[in-house]
Amino acid sequence: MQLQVKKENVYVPDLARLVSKRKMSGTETLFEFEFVEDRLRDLFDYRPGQFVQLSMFGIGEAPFSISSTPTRKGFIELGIRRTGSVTNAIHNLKLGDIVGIRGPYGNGFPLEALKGRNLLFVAGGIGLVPLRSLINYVVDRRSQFGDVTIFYGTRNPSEIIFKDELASWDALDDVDFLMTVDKGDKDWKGNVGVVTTLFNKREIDPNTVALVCGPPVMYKFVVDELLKIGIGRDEILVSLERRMKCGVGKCAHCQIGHKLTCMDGPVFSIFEVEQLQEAI
Amino acid sequence: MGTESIDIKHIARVEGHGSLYVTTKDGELVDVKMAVDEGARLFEAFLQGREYTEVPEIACRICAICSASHRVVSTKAVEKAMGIEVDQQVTDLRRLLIWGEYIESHILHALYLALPDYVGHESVISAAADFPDVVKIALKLKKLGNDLQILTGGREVHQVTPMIGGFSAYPSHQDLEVLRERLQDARSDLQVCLDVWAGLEEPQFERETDYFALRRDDEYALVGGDLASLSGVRAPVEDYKKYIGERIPEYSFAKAGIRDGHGIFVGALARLNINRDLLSPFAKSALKTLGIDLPSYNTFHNNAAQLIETAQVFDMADATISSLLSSDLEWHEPETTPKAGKGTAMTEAPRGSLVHSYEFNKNGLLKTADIIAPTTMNYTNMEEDVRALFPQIAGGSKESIELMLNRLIRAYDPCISCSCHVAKVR
Amino acid sequence: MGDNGKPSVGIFGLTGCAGCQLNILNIEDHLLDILNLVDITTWVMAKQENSEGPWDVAFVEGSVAKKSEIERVKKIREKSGVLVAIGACATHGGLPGLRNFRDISEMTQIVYGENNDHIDAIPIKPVSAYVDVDYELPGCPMEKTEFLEIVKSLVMGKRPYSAQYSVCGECKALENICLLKEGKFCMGPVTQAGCNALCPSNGAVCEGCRGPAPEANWAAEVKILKKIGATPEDVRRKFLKYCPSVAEMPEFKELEF
Amino acid sequence: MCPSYVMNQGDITKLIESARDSFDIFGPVKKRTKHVFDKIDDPAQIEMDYDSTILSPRKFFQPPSEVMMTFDLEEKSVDDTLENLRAERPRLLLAVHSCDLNGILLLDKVFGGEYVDHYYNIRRDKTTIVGLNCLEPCEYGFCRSMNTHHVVEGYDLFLTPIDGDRYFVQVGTAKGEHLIHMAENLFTLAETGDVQSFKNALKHKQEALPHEVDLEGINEYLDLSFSHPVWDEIAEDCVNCGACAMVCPTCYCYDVVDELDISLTSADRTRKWDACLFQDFALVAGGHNFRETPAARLKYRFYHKMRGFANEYGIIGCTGCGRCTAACPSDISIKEVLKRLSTIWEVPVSGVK
Ligand SMILES: Cc1cc2nc3c(=O)[nH]c(=O)nc-3n(C[C@H](O)[C@H](O)[C@H](O)COP(=O)(O)OP(=O)(O)OC[C@H]3O[C@@H](n4cnc5c(N)ncnc54)[C@H](O)[C@@H]3O)c2cc1C
Ligand code: SF4
Ligand code: SF4
Ligand code: SF4
Repeated sequence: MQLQVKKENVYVPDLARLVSKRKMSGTETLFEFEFVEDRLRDLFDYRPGQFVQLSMFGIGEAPFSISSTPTRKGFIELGIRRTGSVTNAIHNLKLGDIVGIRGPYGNGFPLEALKGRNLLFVAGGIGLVPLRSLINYVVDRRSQFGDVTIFYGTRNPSEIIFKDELASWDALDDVDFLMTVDKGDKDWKGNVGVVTTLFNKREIDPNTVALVCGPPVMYKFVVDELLKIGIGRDEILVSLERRMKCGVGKCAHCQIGHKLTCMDGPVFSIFEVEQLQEAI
Repeated sequence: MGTESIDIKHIARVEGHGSLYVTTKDGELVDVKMAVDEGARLFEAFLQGREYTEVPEIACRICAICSASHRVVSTKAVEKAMGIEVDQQVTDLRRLLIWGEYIESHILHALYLALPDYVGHESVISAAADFPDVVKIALKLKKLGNDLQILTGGREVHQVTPMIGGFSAYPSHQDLEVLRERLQDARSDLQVCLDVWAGLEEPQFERETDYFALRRDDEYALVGGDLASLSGVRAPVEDYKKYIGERIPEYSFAKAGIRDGHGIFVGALARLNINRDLLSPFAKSALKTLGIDLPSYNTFHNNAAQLIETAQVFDMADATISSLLSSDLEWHEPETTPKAGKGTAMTEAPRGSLVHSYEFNKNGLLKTADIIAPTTMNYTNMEEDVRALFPQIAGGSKESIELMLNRLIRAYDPCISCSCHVAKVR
Repeated sequence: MGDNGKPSVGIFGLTGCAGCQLNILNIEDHLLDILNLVDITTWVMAKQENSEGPWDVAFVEGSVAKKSEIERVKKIREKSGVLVAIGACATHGGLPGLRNFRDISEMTQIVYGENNDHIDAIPIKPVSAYVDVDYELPGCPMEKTEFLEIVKSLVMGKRPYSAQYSVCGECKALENICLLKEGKFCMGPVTQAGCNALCPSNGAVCEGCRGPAPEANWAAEVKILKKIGATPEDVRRKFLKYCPSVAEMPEFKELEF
Repeated sequence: MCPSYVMNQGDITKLIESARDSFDIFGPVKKRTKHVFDKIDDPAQIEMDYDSTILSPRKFFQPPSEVMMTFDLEEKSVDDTLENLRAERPRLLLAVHSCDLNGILLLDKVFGGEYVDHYYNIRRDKTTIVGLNCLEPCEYGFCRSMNTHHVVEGYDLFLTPIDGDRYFVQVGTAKGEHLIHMAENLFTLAETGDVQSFKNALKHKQEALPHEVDLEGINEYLDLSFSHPVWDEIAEDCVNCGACAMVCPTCYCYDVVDELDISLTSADRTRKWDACLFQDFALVAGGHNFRETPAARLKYRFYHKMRGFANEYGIIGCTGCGRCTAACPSDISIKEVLKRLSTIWEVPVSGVK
């Protein structure tokens, strides 16, 4: 499937405009962009799990997972954490400001293979950003999938993002949503404990595809739980993060062993990840 | 009235940190102290024990403004100590490096640091708004000087290519041609600067003193030659100590040059006075443009002298490039072996005479170093000039006195970072 | 901010040769552009009227070589938003730091004779030994390009680019013949890149003026130098020539020569 | 099939003269004690009999630093530099050895594929390559071990020295044929005797080039020695300087930086050679470094060359040109490392993690 909007120079970004900005936490904001060219708004199609390269002209370019779902067209949402030059500049954008976007890149989640399957989402912290795309996709096309369970954990209540949306997922009858924080505060009434503690609260069918995204430290523990349940290594999917300069398999920064995160990933099965020494 | 002091802490628009303390009583001058506030770096001491090959590299860090002069004169002193000869190509390249330094340094000093005073600005930065054209020309000329230094020395400050016995890399014929053309083109730019300067009014202040510079019979001496004075001294540079003494003012980190109890003057004006019969065509015409009669005893003429010398150097650079273009410029590795010995070399840095004198042991390790920089030599003379000028300006406001004193010191193009590691007291 | 909304800048010299300040003046092509971006309110070397601060950005040249400079650099730090140390003296102590390895009073005597009580010389240290430094532009002198990069970046709120590797990386990209392979004692392998391998490109060995590269493998460099004939003393001198501060680093103390 | 030709070795300078109006010409020239590929202004500069060059021909297709596009920060517009590249004069690259031709073929794969890199490909298309067969081994190379002493494509013309004074000229592409037409009088059709001489030359080559490393089982022994202490041992000598990556014909990774113009109204997006040996190569925001130790990075370079390429493109990513060995300040030799790894069979290996 060739989703890339065809153009001659793959490195040249298309212009996009910031249309809304929603602060999600102290360091994370959800940005909504639309392409300046009408044509692109319709043409730009993507798969959950893919990412774009966003240019802040004169500052730099960085990869971000698309957080919106292709089932809702016309705009792209990116949830971005303020960490360095590019992300700082993005946070300083005003509505209407112009950025560059190219993509989408990467394999994304294997939608065909997921159809009809039970899905377990496990998100840690900002890892929810890329998973949200697939979650909303599934919510919008709920009938195409089996059981849907979502585990979400953050370090503390102040780091919870997409609060409204979490509530809306929670409200759905056909989605089982659970969340936890490592450490609560005085107002926190929900679960306390790392995200793996949620596994004690639900019986997960071994015939499930698990979709995991979170900080590097989280993977190992979550994967152990999933393996215990009996989910196959090839049915545990993670999204990896690497330094990336081109997004299209040339600059070699995201190479892990013999795979390129940008081309062969960022979504990999745990089987592949374990084959790739030094992957996580 | 009563005792009053005029303290010019941090003399501005000079290189390095210097202060001037003037004490007056009832409008009369009582005391003048120029202090160098620069941290003592002790070059002559830590040079001891270093290898001869790295001595020039270390010694040129004494001062960035004259790094090329330090580098070349230090190299020559080492070569003299070890009896190392170099070929014409190497000599020419060194000369060209120095010419680059002259253009850069003289333009910097005359047009960036001194000129603002003449046009009522506090700096070239503020002057740039009112005189954008002159400032742009000055930038262009300065860059030309720097590019000459880069071409021959690898970098405009603290060159990297000069080595004992030669260079680690040579420029190409093509690069030299390009620079020669740029030098040609820049003549008109320099003429603009000369014309601008001719329209300025220099303060009238005359005080005859002992002018010292190099002198050679075949050319306007900037490198090579004997030590000479306007009063008729002529001696081999090895005898420098006979003529240039030093004292250590207890209020300063720097030593001060002295001869028979009074100051000496080195620098562009001294050179011009001493070598006035050897001016090149462009320098002669520059002299005419500026309308200065030589010898001149007006310290403020030192800046004009710098511009005249820039014209001189334009002609000399042209000749040196011709000489280089007629050689093969085939690079060869300079190979030298250390030897015990003593070597003294003297050159004219843009701001005045500069001496490096070394002694090495048989392994080529430095035993002793004696380095006298121009600002050191001028030090006593500056204080004497302040005394002499004071009565002339005493009637003015404190601000105007301060400004004039600043201008006087600046006229010397002092390099205060240079002066703080001067020779041994004898 | 300065009066005109531009960031205010102070340029200061401690003990040094003024080469880094001169190198700012040497940016002839862009000097006027720099003045468009920032407001230089203090610069004794180039201006008669100098403000007492505060400054958005302070550039400090030179090492701390006498007692009074400790106070001075602290004052500058207090009054500055961002402090940038420029040049080897400010970042690593610089070449005059060679004196740290000898007896100061003996050296003072050598230079100034008996009459030297007023000479206030302390062991030379980089600016960071006394105050927090936000950015360092190493090199003897600092690179003009790096100065421009930091000015632009600070005005734009961007992290200035700095190469995280050694001079060899640049040297090889420039297709130079490796001087170590010619038996010359080059410090390129362990020296912070950013000078565009200036010295090796000019046929001269890297003297290490930009200080250690990130994670520099010193032990390997020692081995290389000794293999081509350097004595332990040669190696020690090479390592410390421009960077006396290196002597204080634990990795250096553990190094076998 | 296009016929083969012969030409006099001395006529290479005439070929340069004839091609001059149509091309910018590059070839091996002397740089102090070594050779480099450089622009040939005077035909006499070319040195056909060279050992190897410091940098590989990669520099012609992916220069050490290049502006990819320029942003106008006020207008918010983007202008790429492909047009400028297209407008450049065609290039003629002379005397490229077999190992390097194989290197170029590998780069072709990297910069082609699903997303075509036009910067590389425009340059590549505009370059005519005249290959040169090596009949004698070079100082550091081990092409025969890597099977890169042969080329079947990648050249436009390919010269093999025969009979001491002539070249046997194979034509690889129509571009090569054009070049022949451009200097027709220098080439004559190869005759039976010439073909025999050509065969003799190849036979001589077979005998002269040593086969030093056994690649049999390389994938397995690399997989099995991933956690072997040998890597830490080699890393002790490695200064992580990246010289090996800079000179390598098949290293291609790059960094991208935006460089602001001093007026802050426009910026260039520039890419420059990077190296996986550098500390921040795999560093991401927040300070996590996926290859934190120098040893991990050194090892990665080997694995990417040997294993990564093989998986992705079906061939090993090392051409055995020996440049990395020539460039390494610590004299780390890739050939020796490979030899060493191949003997690790004999000592206990640690399994895949
Ligand atoms: C496939 C993918 C998806 C991502 N999705 C998101 C997301 O949805 N939200 C989010 O906040 N962040 C995401 N990241 C991380 C994000 O790219 C980095 O936070 C960002 O590059 C930091 O850039 P900076 O200039 O602000 O930081 P700096 O530290 O100043 O980075 C400088 C340069 O380093 C590189 N770099 C640094 N960190 C990373 C990194 N983690 N990954 C890749 N390159 C890096 C970039 O090329 C960047 O230009 C994703 C990364 C990848 C690879
Ligand atoms: S010459 Fe020096 S800097 Fe250049 S590659 Fe060799 S060791 Fe490195
Ligand atoms: S090559 Fe070395 S000595 Fe020369 S400027 Fe660079 S870091 Fe300094
Ligand atoms: S790894 Fe070394 S031998 Fe192999 S192609 Fe690269 S430079 Fe040549």
